[in-house]
Amino acid sequence: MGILEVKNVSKNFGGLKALSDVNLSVRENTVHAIIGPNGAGKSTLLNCLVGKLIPDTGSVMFDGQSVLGRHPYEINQMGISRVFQTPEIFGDLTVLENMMIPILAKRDGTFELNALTSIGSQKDVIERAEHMLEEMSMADKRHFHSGSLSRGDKRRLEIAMCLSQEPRLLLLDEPTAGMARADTNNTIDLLKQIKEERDITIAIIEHDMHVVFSLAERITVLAQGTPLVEDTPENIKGHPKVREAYLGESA
Amino acid sequence: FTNDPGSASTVKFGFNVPQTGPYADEGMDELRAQELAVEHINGMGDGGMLNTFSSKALDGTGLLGKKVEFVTGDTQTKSDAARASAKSMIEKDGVIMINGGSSSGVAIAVQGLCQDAGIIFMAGLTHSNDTTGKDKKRNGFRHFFNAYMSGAALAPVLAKQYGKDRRAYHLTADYTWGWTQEESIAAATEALGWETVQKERTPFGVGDYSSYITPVLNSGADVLILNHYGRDMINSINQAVQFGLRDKMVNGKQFEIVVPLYSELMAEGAGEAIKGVYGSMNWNWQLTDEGTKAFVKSFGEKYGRPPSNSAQTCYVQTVLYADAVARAGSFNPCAVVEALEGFEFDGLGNGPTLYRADDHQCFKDVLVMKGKENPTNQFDILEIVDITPRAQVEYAPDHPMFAGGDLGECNPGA
Amino acid sequence: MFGLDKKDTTLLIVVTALVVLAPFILNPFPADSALAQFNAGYPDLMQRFVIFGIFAIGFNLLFGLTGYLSFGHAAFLGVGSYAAVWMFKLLSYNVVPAIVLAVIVAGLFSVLIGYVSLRRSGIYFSILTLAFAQMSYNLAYSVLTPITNGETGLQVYSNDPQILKGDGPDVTHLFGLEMGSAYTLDIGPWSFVFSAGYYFCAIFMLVAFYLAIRIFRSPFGLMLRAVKSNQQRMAYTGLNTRPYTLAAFVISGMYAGLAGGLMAAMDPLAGAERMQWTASGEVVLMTILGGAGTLIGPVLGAGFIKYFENIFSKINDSVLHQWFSFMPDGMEDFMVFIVHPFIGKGWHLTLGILFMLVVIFLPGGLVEGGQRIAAWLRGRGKKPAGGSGDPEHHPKPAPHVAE
Amino acid sequence: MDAILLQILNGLDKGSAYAMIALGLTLIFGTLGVVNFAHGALFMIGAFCAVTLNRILNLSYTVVDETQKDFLGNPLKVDVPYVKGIFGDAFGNAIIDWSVPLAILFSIPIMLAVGYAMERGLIKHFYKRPHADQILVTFGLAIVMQEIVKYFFGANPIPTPAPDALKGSIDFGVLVGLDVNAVVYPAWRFVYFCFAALVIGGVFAFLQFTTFGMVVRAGMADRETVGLLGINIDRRFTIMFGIAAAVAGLAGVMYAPINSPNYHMGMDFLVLSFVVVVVGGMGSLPGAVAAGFLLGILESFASMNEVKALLPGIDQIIIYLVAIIILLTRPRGLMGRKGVMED
Amino acid sequence: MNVKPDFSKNANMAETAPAYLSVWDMHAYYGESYIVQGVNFNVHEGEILALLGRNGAGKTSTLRSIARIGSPLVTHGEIWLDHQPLHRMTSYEAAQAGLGLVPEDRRIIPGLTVEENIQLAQIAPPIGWELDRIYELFPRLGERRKQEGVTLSGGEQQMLAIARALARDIKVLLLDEPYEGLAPVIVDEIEKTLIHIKEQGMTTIIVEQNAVRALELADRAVILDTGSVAFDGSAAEVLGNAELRAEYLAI
Ligand SMILES: Nc1ncnc2c1ncn2[C@@H]1O[C@H](COP(=O)(O)OP(=O)(O)OP(=O)(O)O)[C@@H](O)[C@H]1O
Ligand SMILES: Nc1ncnc2c1ncn2[C@@H]1O[C@H](COP(=O)(O)OP(=O)(O)OP(=O)(O)O)[C@@H](O)[C@H]1O
Ligand SMILES: CC(C)C[C@H](N)C(=O)O
Ligand SMILES: [Mg+2]
Ligand SMILES: [Mg+2]
Repeated sequence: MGILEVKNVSKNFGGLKALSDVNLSVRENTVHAIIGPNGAGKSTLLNCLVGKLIPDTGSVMFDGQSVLGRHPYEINQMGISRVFQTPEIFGDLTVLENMMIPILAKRDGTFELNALTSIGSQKDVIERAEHMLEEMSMADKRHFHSGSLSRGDKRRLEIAMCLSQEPRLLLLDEPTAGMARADTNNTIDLLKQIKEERDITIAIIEHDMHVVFSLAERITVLAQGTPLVEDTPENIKGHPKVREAYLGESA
Repeated sequence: FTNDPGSASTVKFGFNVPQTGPYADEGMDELRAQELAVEHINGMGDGGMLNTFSSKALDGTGLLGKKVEFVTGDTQTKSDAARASAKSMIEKDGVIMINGGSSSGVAIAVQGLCQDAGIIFMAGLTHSNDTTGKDKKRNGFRHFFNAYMSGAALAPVLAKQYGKDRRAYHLTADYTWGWTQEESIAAATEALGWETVQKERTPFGVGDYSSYITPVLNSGADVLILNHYGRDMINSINQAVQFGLRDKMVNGKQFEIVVPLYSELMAEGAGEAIKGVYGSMNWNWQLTDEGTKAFVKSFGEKYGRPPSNSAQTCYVQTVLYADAVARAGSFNPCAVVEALEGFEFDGLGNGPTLYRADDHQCFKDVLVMKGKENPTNQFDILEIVDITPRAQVEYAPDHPMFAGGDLGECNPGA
Repeated sequence: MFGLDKKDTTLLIVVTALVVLAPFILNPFPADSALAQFNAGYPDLMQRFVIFGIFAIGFNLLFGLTGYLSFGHAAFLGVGSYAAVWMFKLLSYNVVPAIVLAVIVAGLFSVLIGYVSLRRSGIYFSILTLAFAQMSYNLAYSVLTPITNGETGLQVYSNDPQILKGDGPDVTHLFGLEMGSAYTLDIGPWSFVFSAGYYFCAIFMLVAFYLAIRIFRSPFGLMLRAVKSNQQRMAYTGLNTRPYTLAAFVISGMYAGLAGGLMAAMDPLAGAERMQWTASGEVVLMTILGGAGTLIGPVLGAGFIKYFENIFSKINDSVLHQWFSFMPDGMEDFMVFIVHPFIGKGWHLTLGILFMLVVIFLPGGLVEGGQRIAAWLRGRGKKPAGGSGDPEHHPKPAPHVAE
Repeated sequence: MDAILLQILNGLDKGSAYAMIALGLTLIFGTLGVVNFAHGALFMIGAFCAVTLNRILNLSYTVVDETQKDFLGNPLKVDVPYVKGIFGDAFGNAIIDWSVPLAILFSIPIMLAVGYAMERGLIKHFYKRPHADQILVTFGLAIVMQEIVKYFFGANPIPTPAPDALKGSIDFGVLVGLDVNAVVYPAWRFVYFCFAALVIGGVFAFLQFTTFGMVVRAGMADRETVGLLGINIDRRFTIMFGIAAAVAGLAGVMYAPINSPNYHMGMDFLVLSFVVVVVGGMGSLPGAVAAGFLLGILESFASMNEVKALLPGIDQIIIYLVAIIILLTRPRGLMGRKGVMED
Repeated sequence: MNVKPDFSKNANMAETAPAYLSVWDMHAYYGESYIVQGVNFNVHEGEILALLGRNGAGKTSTLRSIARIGSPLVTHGEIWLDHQPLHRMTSYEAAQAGLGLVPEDRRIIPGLTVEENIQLAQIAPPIGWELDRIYELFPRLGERRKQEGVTLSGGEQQMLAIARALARDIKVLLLDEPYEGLAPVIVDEIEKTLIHIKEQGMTTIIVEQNAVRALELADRAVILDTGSVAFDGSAAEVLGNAELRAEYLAI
């Protein structure tokens, strides 16, 4: 039994079958990559996991509990965090404030009316936020207005925000897209480190094969809304169908 | 007492009128008249109605040796704003009296305030029975006539013109003035044999009355009574005419429209729609008594137009207040109240007039007016049909339409 | 101090000083000078300043922090006023129960409206709140007349029960301290009025302001700003935005209710027009004019608008003639003619023009004006420090050369 | 039956006014994304175009008539309009009589100019500013426009009659076989409805059958990218604004005989037109028009005595009640576009 | 390098390879932040230039400055495209003068269908490829032509953004991270397309994090570091210079 069990999930948009009968099982404490051509339905699948979309059929179980029909915030509180394909951060707030919000959410839950304590007094939260920024080597930008970060930085911030929640399942939708090579490598290292240190499962969508093959322990290839194969990285690399439909000659 | 001018060389009046909002034009005319009155009290200009006024206590040297000054404020035709403006006049400018207030809601609100603050309130354009009925106050006085008087004056003329067998439909502005006017007119006409088919309330300032007018068409009524004023009345009568009401024959009779409370400015705004429509007024510049002539001349020369009945009311109230102070020899509100209560006078355009002590309501003749069929100029829009003698519009102080209130004690304030 | 950092403490102290000394500050001109017209230090207007200040501070807690623009906030103020006047009618003229009930009723009413309206965002939310408030207004004006006394406004009549009145005063009071009582201090030609009612309201205003600072600086405040910034991210971070927005809405509704209750406590009459959209619009304008999302801005905006409404509307031609009387006659008339359209009945025109000037030249509202003046003053004292952040990549801009 | 027919007719003309005002507003608000509190003022200015033309046509020279006296007893001065002098009595009178329809032509250039000046001079700088700033500046502008009109025309409504030929009423009852006089409807209101249909149709044709509408919508969603595609979006925004101002103005011109224009009439319509636009759905022209007619007709029905007897006070709140119901059942109003003014 | 080039026609005639697009001493600000700090480079007609650098180096800002977007605000410098002074133009004028920018976050217009997004590019002159030709290159877009552009998958959106540029008859194509989020096969496709349009004489500037890929494609490379040019030379030179790569590109 995996920590995440997706069974027979289908999703249509009008006449378009974005997902049809997807089955996926992610084992606890592994890095599971989902790859596939553009428009294969990878992001759609992720959307079904976090409550952004409700699948037409099928079931999604996380740690033995169904996530379907729950609000996104409930799903997050169950321990699933997600990094989006285009960065979703609090653009009006500073980098440090961005960092504090997930930490507060983790500490206080979905709602807490702590209107009369001062943020400055939340030493533990600030410390932790600063620590995360260090780890992402963004500490020097902590007082920047996050909306004016370059895109690579926004993405790193978002990853840091998700990691700070110590989720049990981390969903990454192209986390290193647009990131400089050096930072991509740092991110790979960070993810590896986190996976080792903590009890965390990662599902990652990536088109950058360097990232995929450095991290993934299992890979699912999705094409036209259905899983084509699921296997180890080595086997996927050599899979002719995958090469043809997705990787091309250059990989 | 509040705002005692003491040994100061001047004394301040407060003129609180609508300078913005639907009655702004009336407010402007009131201001003009009040300014004129102050001028006359201070001995400038031609003296206007001071020359014809039966009391000669005012001699054109100001008031008790003090020069009269005034401040103005904007009521915005809202109770809250009017009270704010009045309060600032009292607290900041130190006025000894407040004159003005169009719309009965505002007048009642400000009257209550003046009572509490301990100054005199001379209510301006307020026609609701409540102002000197259930909301009357010892410190407040009203020179203007009221809804009951309109009914009493109008009904006989209507009966004469339109017969005793009529079915009336009321459209009524949904506030104190509308309610009391509806009640008064309905009672007066029913007493003469008319039947009231329906009474409909319309919100203040709706603009488009068509949806209230269409039901009239098939209601079997043959008279429409518009208990509206100002902009509302202009809109409702125009729309009633557009819907062909005045060309209609119902129950074998010509359909008619009545506007119980008229004003010149309103008539000007309504244009052709008011031709031949009956209504009542407190005063009109076409009267021929000496007071009126003096006032029209004085006002007309200064402002290039005849005064409206709003102007006359506010002028007269300013003069009456000043006269009462002069006669009492004191600015103390209680002395003024005493001087005004039961005061009888003449020469201010309305003929012999009584300030009744029981409710502070003035009693005088009431005019019944009709929209002129063939106006010759811009100001010649209404004609006087009947001057209803005072006796006919009088009522007992405890008349049920005025019951429930209590003048209370006079309050001189701190 | 009080759990505030240094900057906020300074702000609070400055505001407190201003509020306490308002009778002096607002009456800078000798009582009989020509400029006495511009004095605003009389009880009614001072009370309005602080009461509308409370209203605007509360509104800003919702709008400034969450970005939800309510166009129906006056409804809560109106409901608060009605509740307070009913307390006067039923119990006594003591203001305490009136104000307590005003806040509670406004709070409950805002739970109701907020719960429904917050199901939508953006302009749809604004129109929902507008619709609720207009409904309340129209009903208060018509079918609810038995409760509201319609257009005349709800008043206390001498035959009302007032079961706790005993032989207490016939005016609003705080355990015997009459709200209308005032002490006048004459110093030479100056005259300063200290009104019990004003200081009563001022205390509430300071508390309201202090609480607003605390909320702004709290984790809750941070969450509200996050709501404004990105609701999607919030939800995927495990936060339920709805209770946050609802809490902000209700707190801000209670502020409005408090303002309404205080209004009734100062002047025991509640008119329906307090709930009309124009009244809701006014608080929106106050907040934006002062600077939405800033702490002190709403208060400044409220003061600005109320000052114009109450001071400019009272300047008439005879006052103008007085001012310009030193000039030769022709000149005097000319000046009066020029200024005439902007004062008295033209005060709206002046206000309209000022609205436009402020938004055009001070995008951050009056607060930005203040900041610019402060920066200018400081700039004259010492040279500005280098730009913020990393000096390598963000040095001060070079003077514009081309274009 | 006849009562219902009458209310439908009645709702149609009210709906026409709402729809036309909302149409103009939705071009500025739903399409350009500017919360334009001055839109009511544009409507008002349109109405005053009619008043002004009427006044111009009535410009007169004075003849002293010794046989009559004025109110101060001096000989009466009688005004004779120049147009009568120039064109002779009959034709001159006809011109004056038809001043409102003539004002349509008069108002179009004026409204376009007002719209142009407003957009270039002010609104242009506010596209990127927060809605709150837009509210403040347009509200300020609205007040200024109102006060200027009030300064010149006074606060009281100014009667501006329809041409005599269109003043009467039409008996629709007879047309559908009901009794004479059962369903009488003012001719001018019917003209107004037809005129509205024409204007609405024209605007639709322009925006639907050309790419103009699409470009403006795109520019509204993302000016920067549209600029990168070589499109001068500013110019199109200006044109759009001009059209919106003209539509509002035309709605006002023709409304003048229905309700005598006064300086405040725009504010009276303002809130309602925002409600109509939002109920119709942000960014949707058909939505705004449909909501305009829907609310107009419902309002008309709600004020029937039978309905009021059942639900007292319903006539006062029907519009807001319906707005709430619609907005709660349909997240973006009747036909709103996603993402327009939702945050 | 800091000598102002002479743009008069005669002078160009004298040179062997006249600069087609020339950026001279360009400075630009986001508000107070000084971001583009004196950038100089030339691109010759028909050439592909790779513009490289780390996250936040100012690549995007440079492209936006050239495209005259207004943010960042160019305060100094000259930009010439084929003898036209771009620095005196607004963004739409620059676009009409032949500049085409594919922005980094794709900027698909919400509310418009795929086809409308392309049509939008064909309103102002000069008009380029026809719809059919575009759909031939990107059949995926043809299939989705009636779908709202923003609901496309990330990769599909990238295709649409490039399609929009091709729909205009441009002289210089500025590509900001065109490969981001694309499946390897599609990257191959697009690369082929770029080569194809280069063969037809298109001049291109490409910003790309996948530096190696970009360098293999490009003729020349410019490396930016904190807002100014750190290297300007041939692409091969960068590929061959390990030190350079390590310092500025971390590869
Ligand atoms: N809201 C929507 N409405 C209609 N179609 C949609 C919607 N969302 C996604 N699609 C379509 O569903 C398909 C799958 O999209 P999805 O975003 O899941 O792809 P993906 O695998 O993440 O691709 P990429 O790698 O390019 O991001 C695409 O063809 C897309 O156009
Ligand atoms: N709107 C903005 N306001 C203020 N600063 C900005 C803004 N946009 C970008 N910056 C800053 O400008 C610098 C350069 O950003 P730019 O986007 O040009 O970098 P880039 O080289 O394209 O990086 P990336 O590879 O991450 O896309 C960064 O430090 C960034 O924080
Ligand atoms: C202005 C007044 C004469 C009439 C007004 N409607 C009132 O309330 O009394
Ligand atoms: Mg995707
Ligand atoms: Mg970039």
